[in-house]
Amino acid sequence: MKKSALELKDVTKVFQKGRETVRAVDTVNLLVEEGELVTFLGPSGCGKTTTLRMVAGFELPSGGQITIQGEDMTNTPVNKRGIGFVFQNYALFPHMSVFNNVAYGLKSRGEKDDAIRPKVIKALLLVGLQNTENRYPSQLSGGEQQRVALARVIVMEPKLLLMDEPLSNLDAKLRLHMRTEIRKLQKKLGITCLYVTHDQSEALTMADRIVVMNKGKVEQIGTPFEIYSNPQSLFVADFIGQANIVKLEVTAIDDETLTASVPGGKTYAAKALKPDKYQKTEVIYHVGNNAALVVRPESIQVEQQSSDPSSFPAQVISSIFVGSHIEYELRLKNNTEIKASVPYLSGMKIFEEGSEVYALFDSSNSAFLPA
Amino acid sequence: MKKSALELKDVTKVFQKGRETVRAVDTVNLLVEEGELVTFLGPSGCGKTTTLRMVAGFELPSGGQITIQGEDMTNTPVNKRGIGFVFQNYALFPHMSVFNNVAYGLKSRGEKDDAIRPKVIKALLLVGLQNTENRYPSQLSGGEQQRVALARVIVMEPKLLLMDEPLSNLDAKLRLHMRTEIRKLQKKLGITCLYVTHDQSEALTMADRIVVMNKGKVEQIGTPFEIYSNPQSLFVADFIGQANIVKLEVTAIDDETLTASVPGGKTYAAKALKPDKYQKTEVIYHVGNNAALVVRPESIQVEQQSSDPSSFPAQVISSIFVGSHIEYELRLKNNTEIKASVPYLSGMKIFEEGSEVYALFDSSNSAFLPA
Amino acid sequence: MHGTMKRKSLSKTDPALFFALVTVWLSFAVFIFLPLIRLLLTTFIVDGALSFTNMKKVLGTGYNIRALYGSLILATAVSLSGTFLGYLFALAVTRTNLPKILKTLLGAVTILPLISPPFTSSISLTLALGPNGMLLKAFGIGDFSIYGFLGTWISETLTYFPVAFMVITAILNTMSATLDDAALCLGASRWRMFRTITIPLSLPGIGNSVLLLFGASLADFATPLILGGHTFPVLPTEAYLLITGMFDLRGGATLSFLLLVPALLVFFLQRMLLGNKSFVSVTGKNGARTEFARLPSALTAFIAVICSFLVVFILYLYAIILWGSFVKVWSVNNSFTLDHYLYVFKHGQKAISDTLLIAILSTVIGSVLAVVIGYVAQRKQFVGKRFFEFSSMLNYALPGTVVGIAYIIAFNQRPILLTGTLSILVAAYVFRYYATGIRSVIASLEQIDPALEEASLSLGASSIRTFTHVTIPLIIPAVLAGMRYLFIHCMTAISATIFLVSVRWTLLTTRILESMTELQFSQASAFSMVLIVIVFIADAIMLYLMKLSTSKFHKSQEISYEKVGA
Amino acid sequence: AGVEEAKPKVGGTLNVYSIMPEKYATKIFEEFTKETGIKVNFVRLSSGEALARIIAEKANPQVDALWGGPADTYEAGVLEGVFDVYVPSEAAKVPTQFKSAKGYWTGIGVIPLTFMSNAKYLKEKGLNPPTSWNDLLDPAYKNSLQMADARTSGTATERIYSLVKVMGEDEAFAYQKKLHQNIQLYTKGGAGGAMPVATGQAASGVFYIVDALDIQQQGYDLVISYPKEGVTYGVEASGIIKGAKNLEAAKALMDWASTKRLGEVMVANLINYIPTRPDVTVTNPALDMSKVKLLEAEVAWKGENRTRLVERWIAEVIQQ
Ligand SMILES: Nc1ncnc2c1ncn2[C@@H]1O[C@H](COP(=O)(O)OP(=O)(O)OP(=O)(O)O)[C@@H](O)[C@H]1O
Ligand SMILES: Nc1ncnc2c1ncn2[C@@H]1O[C@H](COP(=O)(O)OP(=O)(O)OP(=O)(O)O)[C@@H](O)[C@H]1O
Ligand SMILES: [Mg+2]
Ligand SMILES: [Mg+2]
Repeated sequence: MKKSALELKDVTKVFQKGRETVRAVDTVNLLVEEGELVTFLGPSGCGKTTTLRMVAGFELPSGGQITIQGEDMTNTPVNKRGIGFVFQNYALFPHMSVFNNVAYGLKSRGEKDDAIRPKVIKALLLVGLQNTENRYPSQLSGGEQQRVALARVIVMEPKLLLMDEPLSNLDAKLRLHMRTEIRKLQKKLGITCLYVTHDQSEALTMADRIVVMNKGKVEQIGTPFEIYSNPQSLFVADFIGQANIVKLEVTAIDDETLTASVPGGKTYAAKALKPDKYQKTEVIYHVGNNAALVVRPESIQVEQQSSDPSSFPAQVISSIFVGSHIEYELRLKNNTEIKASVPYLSGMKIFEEGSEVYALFDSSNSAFLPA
Repeated sequence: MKKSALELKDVTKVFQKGRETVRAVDTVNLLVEEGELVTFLGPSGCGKTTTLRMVAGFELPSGGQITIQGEDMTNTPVNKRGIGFVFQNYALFPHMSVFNNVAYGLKSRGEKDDAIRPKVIKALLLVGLQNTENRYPSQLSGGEQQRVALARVIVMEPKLLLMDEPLSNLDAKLRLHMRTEIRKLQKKLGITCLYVTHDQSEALTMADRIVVMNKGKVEQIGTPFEIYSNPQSLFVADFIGQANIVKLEVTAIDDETLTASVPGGKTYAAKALKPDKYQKTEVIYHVGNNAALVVRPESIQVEQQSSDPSSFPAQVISSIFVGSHIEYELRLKNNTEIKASVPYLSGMKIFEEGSEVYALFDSSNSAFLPA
Repeated sequence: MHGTMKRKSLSKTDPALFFALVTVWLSFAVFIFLPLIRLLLTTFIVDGALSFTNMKKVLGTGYNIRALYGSLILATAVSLSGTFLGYLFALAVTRTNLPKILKTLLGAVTILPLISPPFTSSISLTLALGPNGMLLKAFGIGDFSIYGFLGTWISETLTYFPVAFMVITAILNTMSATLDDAALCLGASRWRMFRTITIPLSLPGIGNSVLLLFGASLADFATPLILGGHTFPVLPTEAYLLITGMFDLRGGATLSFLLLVPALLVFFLQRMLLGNKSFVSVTGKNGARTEFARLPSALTAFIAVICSFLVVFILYLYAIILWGSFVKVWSVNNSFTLDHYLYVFKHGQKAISDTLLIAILSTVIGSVLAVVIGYVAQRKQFVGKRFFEFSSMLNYALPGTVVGIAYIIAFNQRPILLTGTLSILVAAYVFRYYATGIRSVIASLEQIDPALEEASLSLGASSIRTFTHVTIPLIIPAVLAGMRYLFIHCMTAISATIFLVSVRWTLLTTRILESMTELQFSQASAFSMVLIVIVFIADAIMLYLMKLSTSKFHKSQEISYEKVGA
Repeated sequence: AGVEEAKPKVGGTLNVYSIMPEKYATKIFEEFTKETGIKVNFVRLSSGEALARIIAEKANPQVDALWGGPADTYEAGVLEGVFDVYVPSEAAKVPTQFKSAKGYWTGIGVIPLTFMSNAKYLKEKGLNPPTSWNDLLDPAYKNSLQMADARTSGTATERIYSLVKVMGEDEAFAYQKKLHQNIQLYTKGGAGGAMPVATGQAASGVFYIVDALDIQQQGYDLVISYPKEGVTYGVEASGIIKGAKNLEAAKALMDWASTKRLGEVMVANLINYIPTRPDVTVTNPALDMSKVKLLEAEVAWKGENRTRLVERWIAEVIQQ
């Protein structure tokens, strides 16, 4: 069995400012295994950075306990924790050249100059910053600075690596490249990693597990697949991959499947999810009440005519062509607006604003959640 | 005819630092019409920020000329140019509360307190930051700070708005929301807008035109559609939407179509592009030489068997399931690695590592460029 | 259309800068160059012809060469030791978790030596450490001579380390704490963090403090005069002696001009070492608000020991003065009396009110000038910038006596007839002691990201508004440090003003000097105590006003969402 | 009383640099104002500073008269052309050695040099108060004499004049070189060493009688003694600045200063100068010069030799 590298128990952080109180992090529980990469996803201001800062020891939790490698860390100084931290605002040393910024940690560790140079150069190469080692941070572009911040930490090969949006200022190509490089390195060295990102595809592709936070609380923890296909709350469903949420009246309940009436159509059946937070015995769906149907834009087909009884008649509000796809905004008969993302195949018909169409939901990729 | 809001003529910026010279911006030419939104795309460090800074007047060009609203701007002080600038690193005033940060410009303009208050609140609401007016920047999360920076400029309703990655630290949902809000506002007020982003979908959806930069030079200027479907260089093709580039030997040249031999297959024909930089009469393709076939991952189908003579036999290197799609890495017979992104339909077969497959390129979505 | 190329003129692109430059250059011309040139002419024009015989004469004597070396050694030693002590005190105040009240006390004790005119502290220093000194007796130390290099060095260090303290405190306060976090997180020990982050980032403060102390020590003639003895000559003292003792103004001026060489050297050395590095740690992209990391415990202990020792020593010296001001006859008749204070209030009233008026005027004018000059020199690009910066320091680096005489020569004739007026005193103070303000403003600005000012400009704020609403609030600690220093110096300085006080305007320090000359140690002590009290009150008021103005700036805005219909 | 009748009140104001300590000058000018109605504004400066200022202000004099200070300062000023000739009404009654031959300045007081020692110090070391210049060479005084610096202080130059008069110039410098071994500090002002001697930091020093008496009268345990070989004395002078803006008032001051009245005021206020008018009765026995060997040193001689002697002192004594 793998050792637990990090454990958060009821960790809470309250900021006090005059009369105002901000509950930035609220009873967060998390267990990270050694070598695992856990990404934090959540809206801006939901407490991701604060959580990371507490793990690093920059911030003292207002409550709860943080255990690293089985040890209570409360008394361990920051510099003895063997942690790497990529700051959201970089925190590069302005008075040091790029080289010295990256070499800083190695020097602190007492490594020899001979040993340091190749490591630094390698790290800079990894982030695509050859030939800048003599520049100062103020002479770098935003993305270059961010890469130096990354290189500075990567070169240390820390046991526990905390990264706060480390790739946010990089272009898509470079970001993709860095993603794989980070992942490779992390796997090779068995680094445990907490990774904050706003890029969902980054979270989904890189993570062993994803923590979805909202307003200081953890909404769901799970593998990318679980999170994506089995959201435990409407928030997660909505936040991750932009699901459409359609409230429908329940007409029948059957073991794991739920049937609801389609406005302007017949009925629609899909599996009914039961989030962990509900008791096993609790009844959460009721015939005659609403349930929320969650369906991803990619799981919707848009057709001119449809004989499928469970298809949703709709009107096109807008259609945008984005290269590989057509993004539709549709209005269902019950006035719910939904989005559909249809892969564009050449010669395909693009429906115009105002057209009356049918939306076909892929029932194997849609599910009900309590409304 | 619309008035030109901004014109860059041979604008160049050279940074000198000791012996080192950095050509950050190299003879850039650009004409922006009033009310147009132009996005800048390009790899990290390609000169986007520097270009914007020169337009704003923070930096003096080493060469060339910048004209705003038909006037040479050299003699106009920054504060008289009526521009708004969203800084890549926010540049919030650390000693002022959020409210005062946002109110700053209005106050400078001499507006009355009564008039300022509702405007500020409206702007904060727009960026989703109600109830933070009394906080200081250091008490905000990264994304919150970025939104303050945005609100601070939006509230001014400037004639020319320069935004340097204004949404980079926001979550996908909020970013989408902000995109539309910015676009709405910009259209409503007829604001001319230069917009730097690393998010290609942002660039493609928001922009009237896109400027693709590389190493200080402009690679291509065009509408999103032009840029995406008609890249003028391999760099653009590769950079935008991640095209696959396959070098093939030309077997026949015909007016606008080019035929090349497929390794392990037969031949493949697609239209041959002629970038603007070449003279009309110049011959750029030669039978027997290589040409570069550009094809987007979404325009590739992966099949177990194919009778299509122009299909490319390949081997699967990796396959990743990313929710709505399957991302394949394939190796062609000539060892070129390509990526294919296949929409996932439920029940679809996912090929495993090592499988021998056929890649079908959509010929209407692929084209040749000079190698 | 004109065929000529459009030339951008500063008056158009940046009218505020243009105006500021013109004003400042004009003031330099009148209050720095004019007196200096007049003095140069007096010195080197003999009978209408250029002559360097003076130069040859004063440089011909080995004693003056020794004095040059003495000056250099002393200035170097004082600038290093003073900066070192100032740094330790600044660390104590900004990086330790001492109770706030203790920090305030520390700050107050620290400015004591600055407040008293050099001779009072020198006297109590000799009473303590001089021949048969009380402290020496108490510790049974016999053969120790305070006269010479050692005494001068100790006394000047004591007098000037508060300057270092003020400049460096301002820097340490504005530094970004996230960088501490980053360093620790990269595995640096607290020592290493201190060595590689804290110290280098405070280099602008250290550099400017060294520059200031070097200049101050270079120009100080009073301390060596009392404590230097004949074994340790220094240039300003020799110059003073030449002028006032040998009535040789030319010789004295020549010696003083010699002082400009090392001053210039240090100025450019400092520029060279700090010039092209970036120390920007205050940016518009804020890390989380975080505390500065603690210092290594050994260092904290060291700081505690040194600071307590110094504080006790300073308090002891001033206790002597305090005691002296309350006894009938010092060490003869030690009965308590208020006579000396009565005397001070009876005969010193005019001096007190004159001094206060002059100090307040000078502080206001000087601070404004210092901030403008510091800002322009650090932030703006224009032709002759280095020369501009150095010019502003000229009066500071020259011995006060020389400046005083130059002022008399320059301003005793039409068209600028100022001798005997308030203005000449104010001008002398302003252009001499605003240097601290300039240097600490420059040091502070080096930490602040220019993007903040760009942001303000791009939001339509004029460069003046940017200056007052963004720049000033960000560098307020530095401005405050400069103001306090200026005020204190206006209250206490003597060297230049000895030539500028007139029958109409008299100063507290000249009264103290007079009491000393009249062998009225107790009266001098009483005057000194009154001076100290006044400075403390003024200092408190200044701090309070500053808090008031910044808190008004920071006043939170109450907002009702309902009203806007949100 | 006859004086007052002879000189009617003039009125107006007078601006003065005073080298005489402020506490003395205040009292004297108060009396002067009372008798003449002329208001006196003054600043006290050391002799060197005063002269430097007067020279620097030559083009536009800020004061009308210089008050007090050694006569050789005046002689130096005469060379710079900053003084005006004025022979006060009763100048004839002032002995010639106490006034400028050409009328640039008039003496207002005489002050001989004296030794002043700390009584406690002498007792601890078992020493007698010095009564000869050579007594000061005693190694018992090693590093414990404070004396004025010749470059700034009239007291110090006076000391050199005395020594030259006593033993001849070369001998005098040989003596001073030896004396230098015992010197703890050369002070800037003539009285600079008085306080250290009074508080026991230093053992002894050479001072003008006026300073010695002043500190002794404060109650310090000090012994004043004279060398048997003799001492010279300084003449405190007064003079009018060339270009004085209140010439009449300045003349009135000079006139008043040459009368007996000034001497009486000084005696009455314990201002320890020996008045230049021989007809003033001195009450303080310490100012009774009958047992002291006073050596004559003409002011003109002093003026001519001052710079040379000081430079020699710097070269041979200080820099040895
Ligand atoms: N002051 C400077 N001195 C030297 N080089 C500089 C300076 N400022 C920027 N550069 C260089 O100029 C180039 C362009 O920088 P710029 O900031 O414009 O890039 P960018 O396109 O905004 O990149 P990013 O997307 O990473 O923000 C970079 O290579 C950068 O290193
Ligand atoms: N010092 C502070 N005082 C008061 N509130 C604070 C402070 N620091 C952070 N906050 C608040 O705590 C909440 C969480 O902040 P945090 O920085 O952890 O967010 P985040 O998830 O990292 O957001 P982002 O994605 O925007 O960076 C935010 O609402 C923020 O405003
Ligand atoms: Mg964050
Ligand atoms: Mg940039």
